[in-house]
Amino acid sequence: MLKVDGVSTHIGKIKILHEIYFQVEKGQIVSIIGANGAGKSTLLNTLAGLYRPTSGTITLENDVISGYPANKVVEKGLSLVPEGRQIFSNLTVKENLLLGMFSKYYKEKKLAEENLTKILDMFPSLKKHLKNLGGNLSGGEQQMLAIGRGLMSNPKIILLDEPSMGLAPKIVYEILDTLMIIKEDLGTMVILVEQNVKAALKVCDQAYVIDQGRIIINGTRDEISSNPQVISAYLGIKSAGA
Amino acid sequence: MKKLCKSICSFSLMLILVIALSACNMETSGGNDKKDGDGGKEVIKIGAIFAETGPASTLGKTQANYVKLIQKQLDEAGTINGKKIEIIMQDYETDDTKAVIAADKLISEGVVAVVGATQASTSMAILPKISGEGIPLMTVAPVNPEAKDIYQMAPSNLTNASLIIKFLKENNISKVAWINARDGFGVEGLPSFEKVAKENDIKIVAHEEFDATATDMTVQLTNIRKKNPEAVIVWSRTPGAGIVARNFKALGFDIPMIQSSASANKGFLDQVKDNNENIYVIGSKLSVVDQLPNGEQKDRLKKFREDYRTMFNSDPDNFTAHAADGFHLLIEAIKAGNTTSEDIHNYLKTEVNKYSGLTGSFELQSDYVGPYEDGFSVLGIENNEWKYYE
Amino acid sequence: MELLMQYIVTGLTVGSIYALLAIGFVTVYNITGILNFAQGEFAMIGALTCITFVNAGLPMYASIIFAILISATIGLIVERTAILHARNTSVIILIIITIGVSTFLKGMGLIIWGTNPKQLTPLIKMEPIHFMGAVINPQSIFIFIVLLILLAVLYVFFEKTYIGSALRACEKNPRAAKLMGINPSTMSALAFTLAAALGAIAGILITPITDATYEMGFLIGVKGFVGMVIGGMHSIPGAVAGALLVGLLETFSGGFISTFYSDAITFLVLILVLFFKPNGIFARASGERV
Amino acid sequence: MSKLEKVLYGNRLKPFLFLVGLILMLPFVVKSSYIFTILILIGIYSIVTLGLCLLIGYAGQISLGHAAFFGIGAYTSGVLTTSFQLSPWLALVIGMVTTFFIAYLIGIPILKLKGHFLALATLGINIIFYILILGLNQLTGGAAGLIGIPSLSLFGLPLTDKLFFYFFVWTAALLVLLLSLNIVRSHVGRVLRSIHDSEIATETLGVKVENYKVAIFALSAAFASLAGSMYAHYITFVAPPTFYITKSILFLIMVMVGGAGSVWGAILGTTVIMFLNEIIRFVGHTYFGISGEVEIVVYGLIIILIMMFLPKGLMHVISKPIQKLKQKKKVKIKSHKDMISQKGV
Amino acid sequence: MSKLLEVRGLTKQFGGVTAVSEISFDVGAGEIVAVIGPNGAGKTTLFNMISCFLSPTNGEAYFKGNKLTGQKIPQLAHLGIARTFQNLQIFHNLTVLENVMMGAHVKLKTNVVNAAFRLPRILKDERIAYDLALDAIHLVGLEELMFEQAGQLSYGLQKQLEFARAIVYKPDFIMLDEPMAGLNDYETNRMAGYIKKLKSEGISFLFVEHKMATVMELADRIIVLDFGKKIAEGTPDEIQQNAKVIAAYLGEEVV
Repeated sequence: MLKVDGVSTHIGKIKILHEIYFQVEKGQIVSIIGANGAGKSTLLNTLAGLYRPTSGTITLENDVISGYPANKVVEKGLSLVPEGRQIFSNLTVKENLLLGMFSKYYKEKKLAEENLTKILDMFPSLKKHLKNLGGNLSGGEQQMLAIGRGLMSNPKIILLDEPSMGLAPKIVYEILDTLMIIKEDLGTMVILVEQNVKAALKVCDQAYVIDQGRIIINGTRDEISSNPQVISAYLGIKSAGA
Repeated sequence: MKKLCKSICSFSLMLILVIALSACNMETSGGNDKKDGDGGKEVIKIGAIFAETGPASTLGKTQANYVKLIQKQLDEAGTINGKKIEIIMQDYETDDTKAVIAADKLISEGVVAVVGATQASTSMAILPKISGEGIPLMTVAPVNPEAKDIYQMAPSNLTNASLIIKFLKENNISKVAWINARDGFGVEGLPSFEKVAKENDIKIVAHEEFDATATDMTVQLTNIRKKNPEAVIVWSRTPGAGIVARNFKALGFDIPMIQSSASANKGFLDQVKDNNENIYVIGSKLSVVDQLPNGEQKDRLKKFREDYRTMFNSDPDNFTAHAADGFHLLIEAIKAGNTTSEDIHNYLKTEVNKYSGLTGSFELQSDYVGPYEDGFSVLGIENNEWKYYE
Repeated sequence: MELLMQYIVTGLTVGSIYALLAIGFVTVYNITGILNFAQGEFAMIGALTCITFVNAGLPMYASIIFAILISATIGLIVERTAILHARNTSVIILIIITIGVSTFLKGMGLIIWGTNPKQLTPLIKMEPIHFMGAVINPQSIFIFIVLLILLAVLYVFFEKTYIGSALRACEKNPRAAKLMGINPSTMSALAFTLAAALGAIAGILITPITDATYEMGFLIGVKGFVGMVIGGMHSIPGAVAGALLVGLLETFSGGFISTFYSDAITFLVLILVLFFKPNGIFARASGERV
Repeated sequence: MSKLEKVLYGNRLKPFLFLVGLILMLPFVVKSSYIFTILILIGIYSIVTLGLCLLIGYAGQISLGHAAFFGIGAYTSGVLTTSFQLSPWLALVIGMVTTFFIAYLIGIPILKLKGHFLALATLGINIIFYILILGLNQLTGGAAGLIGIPSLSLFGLPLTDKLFFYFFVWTAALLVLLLSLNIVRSHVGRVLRSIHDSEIATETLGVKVENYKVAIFALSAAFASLAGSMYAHYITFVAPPTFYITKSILFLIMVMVGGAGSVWGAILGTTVIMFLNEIIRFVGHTYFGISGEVEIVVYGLIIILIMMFLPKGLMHVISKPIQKLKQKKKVKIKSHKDMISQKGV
Repeated sequence: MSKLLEVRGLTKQFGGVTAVSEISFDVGAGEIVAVIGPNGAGKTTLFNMISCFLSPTNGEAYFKGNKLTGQKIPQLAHLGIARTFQNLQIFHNLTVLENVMMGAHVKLKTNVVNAAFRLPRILKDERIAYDLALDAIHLVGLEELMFEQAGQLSYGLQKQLEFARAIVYKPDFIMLDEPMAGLNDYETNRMAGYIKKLKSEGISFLFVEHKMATVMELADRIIVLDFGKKIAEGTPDEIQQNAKVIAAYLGEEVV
């Protein structure tokens, strides 16, 4: 499990995250909900080691991972699929995927091949593009590639930052379906940050609402879905107008 | 860690500034004292400005070395007329502005004469400052013949040119091509040669230049070949001079190539190793001491070379000899009891008559600038060594 | 015709010297975004150490290998000490730091090897070749061949190997690369080491033609740099093509216009290229989607 | 100085008067002509670095070619006074005006470039200029240099005297400093700093960013030209190597070491670098018996260290304790603030 | 209501992808128009085309009858158009006051020459800029922080600062790219208050926003984009009832 214990993060002199506490149990998808600028991305980036928390600890299965740089955090089993996909547009799909397990590649070349097959089975649409440049894929395929790349290192937990951005609804649901597969087949924990709150709430087990860098509401999917505050703020203009 | 480095950094800089100010003050007062008591003091200072570093260091390095040598000799010899001679050496890093600063520094130190600078253009840059103070300047480069108030230790370009002409005439050559480096040394040669060539009916059929740091001169030589000259004259320092020679050989020229005195050193010999027939340089007899006929000149040059060899384990070249002549003349003057700039001026202008220097004989009161051509000769190369022709 | 041939041959010779330098520039620039003004100094160090070893009696090939290794180590040390610290500062500070490194290395070269030009006997001793009226120095052919081999090796290294793809990933998107577990700082060290080794190879190769001095690096460095910009900063083949073009431009302008102004013409072309095609004339549109 | 200005930019009179005082005082302390030459050169170079500081520190544009503009000034003065017997003063002005227009024309295309490309383009300009002065040897004397440039004289007082020249140079430098301060402490200064921070936002506010960049480039070039003319008349000899890229790099280092963020940094940096050079030489020769080679190494090392650990320059280090002093006064200012938050201070 | 901004068939293609396709709409004087749509729907691209940061593949925009398309960016401020940015573009190294004073640029006649010689004009300009800036600073209530470095401010305050800078010279038309993003409820309400106040002074707004409650409260008219196309336009009430909007913006139900 992943345990976040009182984490605060500053960017420059500004405190973005204020003592965040939460945890992800094995086999869970946890959704983090919040407005633009609420601190969701900062939270994910802090977990992944791109920012160094100014206080608090992050523990992944008895292993303290806070304070390590991003490249070390990956080795410890936490993988972040960044916002806007950030695939390597000048590399082929295969190269993109293989880079996903950079830290282990030279030690376990065989595992790399196995993982590659596994991921390609999971995302059949990537198979036919294996030799194409990542930059030439469609948005949906790029997102699949980004997730697949994140999974290549056999992470214990995978973090997804707005995977639905700029994608047609149909594809968004395909991606969310994949998350269920990741959770069930691979047993990987998932943290999902999503604008599309309704969709996110469909797949998650647990959800946290973050505002102003603080977690203001938390609960199970059903609790959050029925929370009137959440409904008015995030679940649509119908309630806002009403 | 970073903070520590930062504070150490700023602290040391502050320290340096403090040292700077105190150092300047020290020098200021020191300089003054010595200047005031010039006549009665125990120490006579001679300044030296050479390009120990920078592009011209191929010429200036041995000159700077020589300062150490002569200082040692002077120290060993004890005092002259009860006075100690101290040589203050300044490296101007082949930078004219730094040379001017160095000149001012020497003036502040109260030197009675200055030897330098390595390059002609730099000598011109420091000349107004130094002659303005009435201090004699012994330049070691061939300067513009119109320059006044300057003693030239190197043979003038006219001297060099007439040596070349003599060589050309002996070999019945009347059409030559000229190629030079585009720097202070390289461009000085042509005007004098043009003048002498005109008087002797020798035609310059091609003129090319190359950048002093260029790596290939094939294009220039190809352009020259179009004009069918009977000899090629090169005016450049090393390594450019050596590269021209190599390109010249590679292109299969079978005419003589004559190089300036800046090539009369070991570096050039190494550059054209094993492929050097038909290459000649204007060299000081210093380069061929062993082949000289026995005599006073040979002994003098030999001693000079041996002294230098023992100290630096390498050979001096004619540029070292120019510097040495400059110092020797000044020491002569001081030995004769002249301890002020004015006296030295007078001595050099009136007393020096047929002084036999390392690079030729001087007659400083005549209009002729620089040593006579008796210290120089056109040298060939044989078995990768300089070859002297009588 | 004869003249034309000679200009082409000379142009390619000079151009391949610049190209060898340009390769090193591109390697560092592409991976770290730094224009390393000290690249020429690595050529100097490579050449002079090699000569020192040869003079000490080591066999040629061993000397070359040692010289490359030493230069690469120096490259690594430079990166770890001077560059690592300042990686995230502004372009101008990085420029000045690399200038400082260049000054420092040049000074060290001067202390160790002095001012006199040093020679290296070519690996292949042959008489100049006469071809269609032009004279070709065998060493130029050798340089050209090594250049092609290096191009091929680097192509395979960057395009076909795993670590090469990691380096390219690092160039394109260092943040995402970090998320993959690639340490950009390690890659930057690798880039500098590689570039220093390439610089050393360049220095060793060109010394039989140009001779080595402590200050040989600057001008060929600048020219290699110009070649790289003209050809395109992002691809090694582009930079090599650009450098060869600079060589040809120099000899042709030297031959047909004036040898006085050939450098000026080169830089004029550079400014025109910067103005009209800032990505270099050989840059192709990248297959990127916005 | 209006109250409003004081509120916006703080006091400038004190440091300016301090500098004036220092300049007036130095001749009483310093007697050595060697130190005078250095002080004069610091004055001359400061004029260049002040302009460069406006360009680099304020507008955020790099230049590796200012030695060319320095050279245009020097050669215009040199050629016009020797070959055409023009008055040095007229030549100096002609040099400045010419340089301004040349830089303006060059600046229009070149300042569209950024970062490394701008650096390379300006470097190219420097090399082209260098080759031109070598090539036009009928006019410039080529590689042999231009000799016999007359010294300046002012109201019949010949400036060959070091003291007069010292005062003359520093008067000019102070004037340039004043002009630079005026620019920095006005809306233009704000515009330039805005360009540095965000070009897009500045344009959105209606600023024709290109025009400002080019104008500052041309102005800094004109300053460099002024300094070049003075250099020519002081040394009375110019040769091409003085105006090579190495000099441009030297100017750049002076600005960065002093701290590009402040015009005072330009003067500080110039002073420090000039003395640093001499100190390395002096201390090295006297105490360690080292020679020229080691100087270069130490020099390179110092540049690397300063850029690594003090990227904001020495001015930043010096101004910090001053700022701390000011913090103490802050209480006072607070009440002042209340007053000026109303209109019509 | 007279037309202030007219957008006619703006289209933008990047490579082969159409990011914005055939969008037309008007903004009247004194009107507030909001553009909404999912992330990546092309809102910012549209914004950038209107404000001349991108040149459209097709179509044009007019402001008070002047063609905007093809203008240089600085010209827009002179026409009376101001804008803010999604990822803040404040001047970090300037103080708050200086940032806001920059906004007064179009009202000033200072140039390099008269600044260098400190002609009387300069002091007058400083006064003008200062007075205008104070008005704007008072409006957004940043008086206390006037002399702080802008980079030191919190995100919310920087957002207010950028807004203040945009309104200094009293433009006729202000384009705001996600003005409420990252603001808390209190700050959001304040920002909405400023917008309303300026509207009452006759200034028009075009803004992109995600916070629906704010959009519904402020906007006179809403334009909905999805995949680069305009799928709906109307009053807040109409938009809330629009089935297409609900499907695109909220996502279909997960089956």
